[in-house]
Amino acid sequence: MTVTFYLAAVVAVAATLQVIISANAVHALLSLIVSLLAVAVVFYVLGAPFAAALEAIVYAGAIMVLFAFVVMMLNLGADATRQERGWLVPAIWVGPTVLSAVLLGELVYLLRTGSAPAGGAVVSPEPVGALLFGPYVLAVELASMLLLAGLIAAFHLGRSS
Amino acid sequence: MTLVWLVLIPLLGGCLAWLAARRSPAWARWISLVALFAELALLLVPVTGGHGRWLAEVDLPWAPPLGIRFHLAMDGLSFALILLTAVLGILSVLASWTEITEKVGFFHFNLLLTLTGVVGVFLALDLLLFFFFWELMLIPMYFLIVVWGHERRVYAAIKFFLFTQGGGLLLLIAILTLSFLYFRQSHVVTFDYLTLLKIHLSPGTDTLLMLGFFIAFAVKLPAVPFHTWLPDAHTEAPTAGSVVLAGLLLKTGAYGLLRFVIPLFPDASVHFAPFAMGMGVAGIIYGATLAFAQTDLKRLVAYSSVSHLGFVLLGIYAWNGLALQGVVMQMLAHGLSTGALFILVGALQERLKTRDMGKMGGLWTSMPRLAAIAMFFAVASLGLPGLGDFVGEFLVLLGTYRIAPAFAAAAAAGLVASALYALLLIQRVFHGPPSGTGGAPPDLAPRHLFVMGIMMAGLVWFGMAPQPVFDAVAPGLDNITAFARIP
Amino acid sequence: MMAGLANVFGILLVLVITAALLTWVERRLLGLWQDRLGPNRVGPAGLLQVVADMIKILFKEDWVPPFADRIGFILAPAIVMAALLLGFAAIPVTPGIGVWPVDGVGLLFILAMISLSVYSTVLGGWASNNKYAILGSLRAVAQMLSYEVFLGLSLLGVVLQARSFDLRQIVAAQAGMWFVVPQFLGFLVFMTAGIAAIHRLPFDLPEAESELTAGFHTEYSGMKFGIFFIGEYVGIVLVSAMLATLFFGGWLGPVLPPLLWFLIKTGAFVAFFILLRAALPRPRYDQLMAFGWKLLLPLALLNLMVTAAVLLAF
Amino acid sequence: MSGDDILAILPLVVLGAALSIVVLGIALRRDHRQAAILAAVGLVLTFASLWPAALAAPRQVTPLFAIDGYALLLMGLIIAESFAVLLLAHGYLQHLGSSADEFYALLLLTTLGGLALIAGSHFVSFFLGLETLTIPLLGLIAYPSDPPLPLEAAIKYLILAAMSSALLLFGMALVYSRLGTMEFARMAVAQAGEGQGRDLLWISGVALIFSGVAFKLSLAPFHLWVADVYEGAPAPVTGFVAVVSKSAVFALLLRYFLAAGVFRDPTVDLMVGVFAIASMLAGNLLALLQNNVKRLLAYSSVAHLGYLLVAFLATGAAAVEAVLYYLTAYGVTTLAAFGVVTVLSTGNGSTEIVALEDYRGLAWRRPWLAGAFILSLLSLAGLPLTMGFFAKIYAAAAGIHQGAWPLVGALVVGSVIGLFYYLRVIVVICMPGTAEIPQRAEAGTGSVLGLATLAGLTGVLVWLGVYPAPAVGLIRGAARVIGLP
Repeated sequence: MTVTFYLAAVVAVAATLQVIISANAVHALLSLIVSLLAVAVVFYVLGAPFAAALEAIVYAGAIMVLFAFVVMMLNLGADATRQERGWLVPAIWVGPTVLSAVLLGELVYLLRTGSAPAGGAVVSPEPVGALLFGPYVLAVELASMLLLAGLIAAFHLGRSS
Repeated sequence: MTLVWLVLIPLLGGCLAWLAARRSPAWARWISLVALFAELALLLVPVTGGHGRWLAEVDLPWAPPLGIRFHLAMDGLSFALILLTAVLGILSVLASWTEITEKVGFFHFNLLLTLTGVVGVFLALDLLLFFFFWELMLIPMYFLIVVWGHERRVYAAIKFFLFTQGGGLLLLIAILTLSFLYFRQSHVVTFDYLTLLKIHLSPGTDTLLMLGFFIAFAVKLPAVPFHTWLPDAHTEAPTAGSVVLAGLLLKTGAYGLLRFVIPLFPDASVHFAPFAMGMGVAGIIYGATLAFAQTDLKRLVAYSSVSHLGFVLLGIYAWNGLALQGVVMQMLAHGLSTGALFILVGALQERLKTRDMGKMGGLWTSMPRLAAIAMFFAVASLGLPGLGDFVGEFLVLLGTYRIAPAFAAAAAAGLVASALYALLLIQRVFHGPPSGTGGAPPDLAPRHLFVMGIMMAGLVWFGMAPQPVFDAVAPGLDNITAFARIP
Repeated sequence: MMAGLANVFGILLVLVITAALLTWVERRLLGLWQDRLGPNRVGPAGLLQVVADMIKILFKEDWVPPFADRIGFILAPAIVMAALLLGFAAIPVTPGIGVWPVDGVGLLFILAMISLSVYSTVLGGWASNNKYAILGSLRAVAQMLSYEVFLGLSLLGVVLQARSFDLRQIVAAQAGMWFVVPQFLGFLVFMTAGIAAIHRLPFDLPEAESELTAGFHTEYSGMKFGIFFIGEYVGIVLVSAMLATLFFGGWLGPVLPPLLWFLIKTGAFVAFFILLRAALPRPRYDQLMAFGWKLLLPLALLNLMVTAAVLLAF
Repeated sequence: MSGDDILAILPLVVLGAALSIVVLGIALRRDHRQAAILAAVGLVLTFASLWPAALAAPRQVTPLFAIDGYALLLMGLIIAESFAVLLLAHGYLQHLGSSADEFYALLLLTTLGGLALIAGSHFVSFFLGLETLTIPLLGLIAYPSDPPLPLEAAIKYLILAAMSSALLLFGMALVYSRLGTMEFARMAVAQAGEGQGRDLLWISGVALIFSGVAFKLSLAPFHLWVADVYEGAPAPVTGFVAVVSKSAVFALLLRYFLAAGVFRDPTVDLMVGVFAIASMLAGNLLALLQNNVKRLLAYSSVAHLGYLLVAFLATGAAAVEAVLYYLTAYGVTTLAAFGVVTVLSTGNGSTEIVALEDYRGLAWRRPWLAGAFILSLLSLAGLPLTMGFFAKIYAAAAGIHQGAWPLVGALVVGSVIGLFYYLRVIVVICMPGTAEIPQRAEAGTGSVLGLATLAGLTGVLVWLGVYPAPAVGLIRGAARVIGLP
């Protein structure tokens, strides 16, 4: 299982990297989907199959499709790709990359000294649901308000433009 | 409650004047005049309600959780200075009777609000309350300069504000630190002056805090390295503004030194005295020299203030009975004489539309009354015996001589320089051939003559029979020296 | 290990062959219902028609249009095949046959795979760089996203009753009564949504020949087209298998062996889908969306609410 | 959830219900006035529900929310502030043309997010509250979408909000991985021992959380968005962004630091101190360069949050008191300032009166408005007769109490620089107006409601500036019942 975990983790990181450096929007999006799926695998390996399935259904299966939809509607051509490629000059990415690398190194170092991620007990959907609608029911309600907010804001902005 | 009324009368008068000005500007003038006379009357009725050292005292909770109290008290020193405030207030209202024609209501509101702040400063015994009033003076003064000032008013006003406010923030930090240190010693949150006097400070902290207070007051005074705002502010302010600035605001700095710096930090002050006295002497000589070099009349008077206030600083840090009496007298007399000079300059400017001495000359013939009065105040300012300034400066010199003869000698040299610039002023403006400024400007109006008469009478009184003043102030000074625990 | 591998390859083999054969079955059945013959020349009863088609498709030139986005164009058919075949992994054919229970969330896994399969349509249409194709893709996205909502929602009644996402447990829970009885509403919604999710006729708007000249796969030919084609049948089989498992007791049944029961039930649904194709006209696009959001979604929610209320009450 | 639990979270419930009613009302009939009235009534009822909630306080409602005096007081504050924004916005929106009723729904939603943040005692409520605060704000910022400026502002805000959320989540993940809990109180327990759980991982987590929050609070160096967003958003919304959103976020930050025991760590203190100094200096220096009133106020808000951090660092009850007073003063003052901009811009179509030149001679054309503006500027500068005076005293006192002299020094320097640009505005207001410019500023007539609100705000500004005892008493009471470990 540990091997799967690291494999998926590496895939996730590599795919995310691809998202950033890919100049073609749709290719970046595809990489993002791969990354999300890899994260789903990570969840699964860590004993959270429910979260893994939701990750695949909601993020990879629904939200990213919408992204794809929008990107396709915009129909960015070769011009956009060239433009994007122009943005990826070293001056832009060196700083953040170094910062991220530092953070990564720090994390790796600390995780080596600390406890390694281990697959805990498998969490089935039922306790998740019980928690969500037990102690965290207010969080669910709040999240519903959050969605309502997004809805109203999107409605207003979408209609008036 | 008299004390509360002392603060409230100018405040309410100001608001009323502002509101009434909608009807007619004259209302605003009369209301402020009445308010200030009421203030004066209130001072002159025998004050009661005090006990111990204070002539009157009032102590109300203000922001109890913060330990801030509305604590006002008046002793002889405050009394004398508030009296000066009321008188100069009346005079500046009269002086701006015709000068200010625009936004009259707002002008009087600001003028009276400044006076409120000044009175509050002279009365407050809670350090934060003091700070409150200290800051309160600034804003309306700033407006006075910025709205009714002369050509470079914005620059001058902002400079004035930044300097004094910078000092003010140091003061605030020092006050808060002092209170905090007291809290650590006694677990009582308070800003009360009388309580904080009992604090024990280690020598280093002592000096730092003292410097915080000192700089704030020295900026206001102004002592020499911090004085650069003063010539600009005085020059650009309208007449009433200059009068209030020179006559009153500068005194708040001296008052702060007397009331707070030395009593609160006696040990540090003793160590610091030579430096402060050095600054005082530097101010005397420097101010006189620069005054001598000015061509702008108002700047000349402004620099002469720097010079005169140098005596005050010198006297305060000489810290003996003689010098302190001199300091108080100097403050009162300077308030009158410099105030009068500013009013005269204002009158000249109103008539000639210029303050440049190069464009004046020979005015004695066209304005004999104005010239004569100017002559009087010029010689008062140079310290002619028989007038108030002389008494003040002489006492300061005597007092200083006991402590530091070298400083006294240097200061005396400054005194000579003051004769130079005062006479130069007279010579350039009023003597010599008339410069063709076109037409004969009218001489002083009766209203002005009345104002000048009061001031001249005051100066002569201070000069000839100063003893009542000393008697009135003495308990207050004893008060302070007692607090200060300096042998 | 060996049993596991046998399971995997067995199911894969059967599935792919079935899917291929279904092309023949469909054409024959359509012929039957439309009162004509259908393919009947190649081999006995036209059975070898499948082989002939395959030979033709395999030997066609593997062609990527020069204006297409190469990566996306190639990836698209692979995705649909992979996703749907993977989805089948979670289907329990019989107690002994079946690849992977996915730690008790098999149902979600299948749903995830179905929802991932949309990428093939989207990507294929976009990568073709053709206006019909991209229109097909847009339709596909809107349609599948909409219908996926009730696809999942309609099953929650079943999940509530079985108290599990595990398909084996769901089947086991139907020992007393098939869920189609208490969950009839859910069944209807799921079936409709299932057809739409694999854009099978009459909900095949992403690839409507008459309007979009084959929609998202306009530019495809050869084996890539073949994979799309077979993928659709795999989808049919998958949805049919789900219907059988979730609502009709899966392998449960008297007398006959479980495998046979499963095949019979699944086969019946496959035939039913083909009948639908023959019987129903294609709706207009806005009708499709309105039908989904305004009818199916409320129905699914109602079903869920009633089920939950009943379960809470008793 | 017992009855008492429901009682304690009554403000959240009432606001949620009011929100639903507003949305339903909009669904039934699209009417500006109706939506405004419903929303206003909702806010008033929510405010009223604080008293029943106080009966049940202090109380931990599920692990997510802690309802105590601190929360209730701040809730009252931001509900009142939202109410003021609503009143100010009403007149402003009437002249905007496009449909205005969704505005109120978004306003209530943001407020709800704020309430949730204030009471939050768990990473989940932290994050959800923050998002519920942010998302509707996007809609509000871009509300008048015909000129491009609001939209641009909203997009900038969106991107940076997303960025800050990412930082926040990552930080939370790190802290969680170290401490194994997301409840503030349990974190404190997990770290009870000396230096327990305070390794590099934990510090990185806290630093990331703080950075994420610093984006929202526009602390330097995360202040880059602030001027553009302030400039682009409609004036009442700018007031809202400046006041309600920042107050709520700050409230939560303080609760997190106190309840989870984040204070008492030298590294964290150092980090916060550096942020404070950077904000005070950067904000004030950048404000010096502005010729647009909104941008100027934006940078001044950066500086003010720096001052707030000084108060924040006081730790313990002193910090709570200082922060609460400062937030109150800052809120009233800033709303008054933006209120003036709103009133001036009301009825002006979509162009707002924000250029400094437009304010030339305002004191003589619109003396009362100018008075309110001058008072609010003086309050921002911390001068007496205004609330800002005591706020600055609080901040300075807090700095002195902990002996953080660099902070106090930066506070003094910052204040002096600050004075300079506040005075610049005041000077312009007091200058005699030239002939051609006034025309534009004259157009803004303001609505009756807007003017009344402004008058009320200014009244509070002066009242509590002259006699702060009531506010201080209330705050002290609230600080005492915060119920911290």
